[in-house]
Amino acid sequence: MPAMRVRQAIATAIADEMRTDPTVIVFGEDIAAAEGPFKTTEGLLEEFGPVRVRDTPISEMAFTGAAVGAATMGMKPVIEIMFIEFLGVALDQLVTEGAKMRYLSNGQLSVPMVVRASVGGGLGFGGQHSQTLENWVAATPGLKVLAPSDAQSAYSLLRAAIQDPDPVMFLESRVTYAERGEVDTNLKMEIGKARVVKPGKDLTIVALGQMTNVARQAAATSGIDIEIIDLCTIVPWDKKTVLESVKKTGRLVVVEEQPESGGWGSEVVAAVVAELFADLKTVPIRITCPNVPVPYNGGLEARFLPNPVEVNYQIDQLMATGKAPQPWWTREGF
Amino acid sequence: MPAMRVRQAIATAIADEMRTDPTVIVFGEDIAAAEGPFKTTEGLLEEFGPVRVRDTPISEMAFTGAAVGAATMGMKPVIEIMFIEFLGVALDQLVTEGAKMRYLSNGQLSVPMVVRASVGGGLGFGGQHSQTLENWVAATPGLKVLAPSDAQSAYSLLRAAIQDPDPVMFLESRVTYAERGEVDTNLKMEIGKARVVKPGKDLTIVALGQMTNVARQAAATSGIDIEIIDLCTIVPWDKKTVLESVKKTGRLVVVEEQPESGGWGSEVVAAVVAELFADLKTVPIRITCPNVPVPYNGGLEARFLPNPVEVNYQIDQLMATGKAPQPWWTREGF
Amino acid sequence: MSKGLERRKAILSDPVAQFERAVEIREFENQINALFASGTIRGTTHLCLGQEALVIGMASVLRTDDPVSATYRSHGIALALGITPESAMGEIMGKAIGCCGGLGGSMHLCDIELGLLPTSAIIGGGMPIAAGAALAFQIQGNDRVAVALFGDGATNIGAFHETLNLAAIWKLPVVFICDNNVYAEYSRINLTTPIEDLHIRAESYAMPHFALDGMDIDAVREGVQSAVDRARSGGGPTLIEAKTYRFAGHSRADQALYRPEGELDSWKSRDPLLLLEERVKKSGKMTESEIAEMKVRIAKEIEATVALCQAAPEPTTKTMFENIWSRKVSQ
Amino acid sequence: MSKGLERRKAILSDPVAQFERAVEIREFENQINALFASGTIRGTTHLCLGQEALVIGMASVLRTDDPVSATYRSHGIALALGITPESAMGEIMGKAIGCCGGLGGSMHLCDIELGLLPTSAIIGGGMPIAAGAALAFQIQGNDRVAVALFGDGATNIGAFHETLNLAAIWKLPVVFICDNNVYAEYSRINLTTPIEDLHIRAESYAMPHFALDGMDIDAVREGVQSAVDRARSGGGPTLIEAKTYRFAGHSRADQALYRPEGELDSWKSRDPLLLLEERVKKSGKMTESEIAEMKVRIAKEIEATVALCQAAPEPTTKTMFENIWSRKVSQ
Ligand SMILES: Cc1ncc(C[n+]2csc(CCOP(=O)(O)OP(=O)(O)O)c2C)c(N)n1
Ligand SMILES: Cc1ncc(C[n+]2csc(CCOP(=O)(O)OP(=O)(O)O)c2C)c(N)n1
Ligand SMILES: [Mg+2]
Ligand SMILES: [Mg+2]
Repeated sequence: MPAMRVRQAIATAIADEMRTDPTVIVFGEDIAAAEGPFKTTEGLLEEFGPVRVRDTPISEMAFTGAAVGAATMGMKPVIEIMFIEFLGVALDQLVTEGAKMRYLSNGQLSVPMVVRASVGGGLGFGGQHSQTLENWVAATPGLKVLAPSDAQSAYSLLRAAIQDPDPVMFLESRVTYAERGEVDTNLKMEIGKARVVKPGKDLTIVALGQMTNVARQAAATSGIDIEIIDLCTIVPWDKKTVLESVKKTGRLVVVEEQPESGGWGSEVVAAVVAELFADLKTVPIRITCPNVPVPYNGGLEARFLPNPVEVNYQIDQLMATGKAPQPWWTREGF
Repeated sequence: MPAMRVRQAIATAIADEMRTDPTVIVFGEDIAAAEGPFKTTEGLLEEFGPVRVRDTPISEMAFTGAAVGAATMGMKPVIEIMFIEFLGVALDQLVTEGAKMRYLSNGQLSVPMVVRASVGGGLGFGGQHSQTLENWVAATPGLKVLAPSDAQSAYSLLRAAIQDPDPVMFLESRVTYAERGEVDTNLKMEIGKARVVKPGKDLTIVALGQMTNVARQAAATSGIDIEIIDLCTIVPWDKKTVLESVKKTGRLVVVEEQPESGGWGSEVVAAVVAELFADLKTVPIRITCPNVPVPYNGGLEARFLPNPVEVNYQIDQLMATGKAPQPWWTREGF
Repeated sequence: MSKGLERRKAILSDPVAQFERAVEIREFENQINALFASGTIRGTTHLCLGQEALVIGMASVLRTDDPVSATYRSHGIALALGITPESAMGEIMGKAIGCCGGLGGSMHLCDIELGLLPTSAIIGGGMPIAAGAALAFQIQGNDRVAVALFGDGATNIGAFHETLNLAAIWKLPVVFICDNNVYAEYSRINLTTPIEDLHIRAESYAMPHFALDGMDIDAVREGVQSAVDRARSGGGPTLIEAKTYRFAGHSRADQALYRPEGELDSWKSRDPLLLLEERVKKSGKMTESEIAEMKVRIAKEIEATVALCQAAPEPTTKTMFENIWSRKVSQ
Repeated sequence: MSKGLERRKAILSDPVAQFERAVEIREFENQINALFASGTIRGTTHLCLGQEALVIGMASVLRTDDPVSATYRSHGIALALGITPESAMGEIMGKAIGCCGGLGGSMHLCDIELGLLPTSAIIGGGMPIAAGAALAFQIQGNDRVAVALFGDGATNIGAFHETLNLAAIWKLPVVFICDNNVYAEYSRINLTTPIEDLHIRAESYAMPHFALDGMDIDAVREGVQSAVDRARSGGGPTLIEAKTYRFAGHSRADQALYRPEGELDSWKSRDPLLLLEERVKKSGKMTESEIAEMKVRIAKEIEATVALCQAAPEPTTKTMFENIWSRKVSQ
């Protein structure tokens, strides 16, 4: 099994799909000749040529909509929104047009397209280039939302996304692009299925994207036997796997790279509570970012993001007191 | 106390603020001469003239951003996004620029502006004109999100929103525009404070917008003594009032006009569980719309929306079994 | 051949059929107007009265595999492309026989066999989609052409600008048709943009452009044909501005009291129905009495359509859970 | 008077001070480049090398109460407007002394006293905001003018189109300055739009427009002054296209290998620093040796700024919870 960086796993997944399926096309800003600012489309122009691999003008609305249109006419566009924030100028085409097109055509049309976007903090890109913003695309029936956490899931989920007959939003943790991991190119991952990345019996952590690594690091030094679920798909998320795990462990901790307000983890908590109210040994909790924009300063950005130390603190407190601990910013009086 | 329609309460609130504060200006599509498609700006052009009350081109991005810019230079713009869906072409200016401007100016600038938008289903406007979409603006530190449910709250909250020194998103349930209610123009309502619109001791319903009415109707025919909290502010929501109520009743039901996936109510459930895990008598549940676009057909749209019959069914089941009932679409096998 | 395809074929070159279709659209819209006014239909509606020549002219020079993205002002273009009155009216009434199964409504008509993409209720929403369809054809190497039909007001929204630039730099086989009916909702175009001839905006993208008389079907056919020919032969996109006029208000509730005096009358003197009628009369293809009979026949047909649609069944609850995704994913 | 205001005043009419400021910007950017290259500063950065004449020329004809909305390519415009090197570099290093308290970073500089609105990292993001500022001035009835500075690539985004139309129809006192530095990231402008002279896009809004030589400070001053005068006197907006060139890569990592051979050299022969130096020499205001001394002095000052900023304290954790809202709301 080759080890590759996440960014290479992404480029490889696209290339493998392009080789198998001539309808797959790729476009976005500076993704062709320049191979993307994060090199996630390396080699594609060279192998597949300028008809299938195209640079666009800075026109997210137009090219996201162009993907919708091309998808209805038999192509499978894989487009890149360089930073998820740029979807703020193009949301309409993905959410109000693309995702509803099957419904509003009474099933006459499918819209097989993938919108890739880099997300997340940790690299010092500041308040307008560091968010995850899953909330923008949540509550969009018709749209699937995926988030890989390592090279293997980037590869396998992206192939699944491209093969999917419907629009998929694919959120890539920018911090992970440079991380290496082994990739089995024959391993299939299914949309809507979470991965248990570490088994454990005392407590379940649900995470995704770069928070999966944070959870791993926390678990590695924890005294508790933690099971980690990498959610992989945010919509529709894998209730079954999560419920089975929490049924076993009796404890749930969600680790989210989102402000406390508006984060996806609330839904996991609410659904788990609805099903397993009587089985829970301790109160399910969320570990999130505070309700502030992402700060630029390195030290502050590191504090802003959930990290292994805080995760372990929260878990230890939870185990010790049985109560939901305060987040660090409340403890410290901010 | 005069009785007025919600749409009149809105126009009156704006007019009252314009009279007191010469920096308040109003713009949007067809809101001046035509007084808005829902007549929510009736009389404003006549009284305040075309400098302060303006029609815009169909350019939501430009005029939302113009509100941000004018707000930084001493004005208080109140703008209208006719249907919340149109924010999909302008989200950037509200969420990525306006809401972060105070932070990214290190406190040198404030952005006192109000973005009004009509929301919700029930009038047969179809899949692209019937959603509530609070999720688009959730997870936006710096932005307050309000949702009145009747004439009084429309009036008082809108005045509070206009007086607020920061950007406020103001979500108006379209269905309520024509509803009448008494309005005490001296009654102040505070941003971030919920209203207990009906006291009760056995179960707490948290709702907002037109769902507050649904909750009232349900409570009126229920055998259970229900307390209804009209949340009024979605961000930052009034945890204190909700917790006090649930502490008393021991039971929480959230009624949301949102798809199950991505709705704001999960956060209320998660937060209540975190604080009151030990005090809950039954599992907290959510009553939502199914994960489908809003259907046009009148019968289907009525089923799509949470309604008093379903609310009472869910509550009765909850009381009888102590378990979270299935939503109707699961019960009926869809 | 389906009924829709037959209907489409009928108007390709026959002036009588074109006139008939215009009468049908007029009658259809008047009935819809009455049904909304009486509260029989809920929601909102946007009529195409006065713009029949444009939609029929367009439809008569397009192939059925040339997809059209249009707007909430959808009835006229749908009927022109061949959708049957039952299919359109059924949809507007929210019935299962409607082209969108009753889930879409007046603003969301669709018939892929006839080239009608789901109409969008978002201003500018359909434009990038047409460009994307054209991109598909370019890559597939076929000679299909995509068309975007949108209003004058839509030329002020960002999607217009971005799409024209994208189509121009990629030389996409797409035709942009701006239906300049003078008003966007209750605003006359001069109140929202300082230029009069909207088609000159194509200069910003080095794109060919021209205006045409949208009341005159022959002008429409000639103009659209030339742009379609250019697109089909690899010459790239064109922006066409069709000068038309909206005879009715913007939507259901609108009385259009904001019009300058005389404006409506002056445009009505060039009512496309009058011009189409003259055209068939002049060419000797129909006599006065044939015309009168035809009008009565069509009025009856549309009345029958109303009855048929009113009696038609509502969609089942199940349908609202279909067509979210192509395959059901357990949630 | 604050240091920033003094610095601003200095460049208003004095060619020596203008030249000095250009040298300062050049030196500043080179140091920043080195600090990023060595990993001393994290995140990303966008340098203004080669575009000094444009930003200084602009700043020298604006009033401090004329707000400017600019982009992530922010250092040059910030220094030109008068921000001190410590304030800008401190911010870029994320230090508490930075103009945004270390919370913004290289892409988010701001100093309201000097008229610098928070720079936006979203393409086109600052344009509607400038129009809105101008709207405020129009309503307030004062004679302030707002300015939007943006790149060539930004002329392809929807916000550009919508904002120019809105400014035109409302006749807002705003000046749009497109810094056409030939590239948007790694794409030469001809690859993303079919026109060469971007300023002609103003025709779509009946807005006055022209191009100017952005390497020549006098051309910049004259052009911007004329547009500002028009705006200040109620004549409405103008679109200016300044022809410049980006001497460095797009951002930190970019080696700019995509440039056609000779292009950089040919533009460098008109390096604004050379032109500014010639200007002061020709006018007899500075001798060769004075110039050499000045360069050494500024280099030392910027070195000292680096040291000062490196030694400066980090922001406290508390600061990241301030300035979310004007008043704290309990959550
Ligand atoms: C993005 C967006 N903004 C606003 C609206 C509300 N709206 C519906 S129709 C309309 C007027 C459109 O005018 P025009 O483009 O001229 O088309 P016409 O209705 O005349 O056919 C407006 C503003 C919308 N549907 N979408
Ligand atoms: C909406 C949006 N899309 C894409 C980007 C990524 N991006 C940052 S700079 C840039 C190029 C901008 O080029 P130009 O406008 O010419 O300005 P320059 O960098 O040359 O000053 C792009 C595409 C962005 N910041 N915002
Ligand atoms: Mg119009
Ligand atoms: Mg550039």
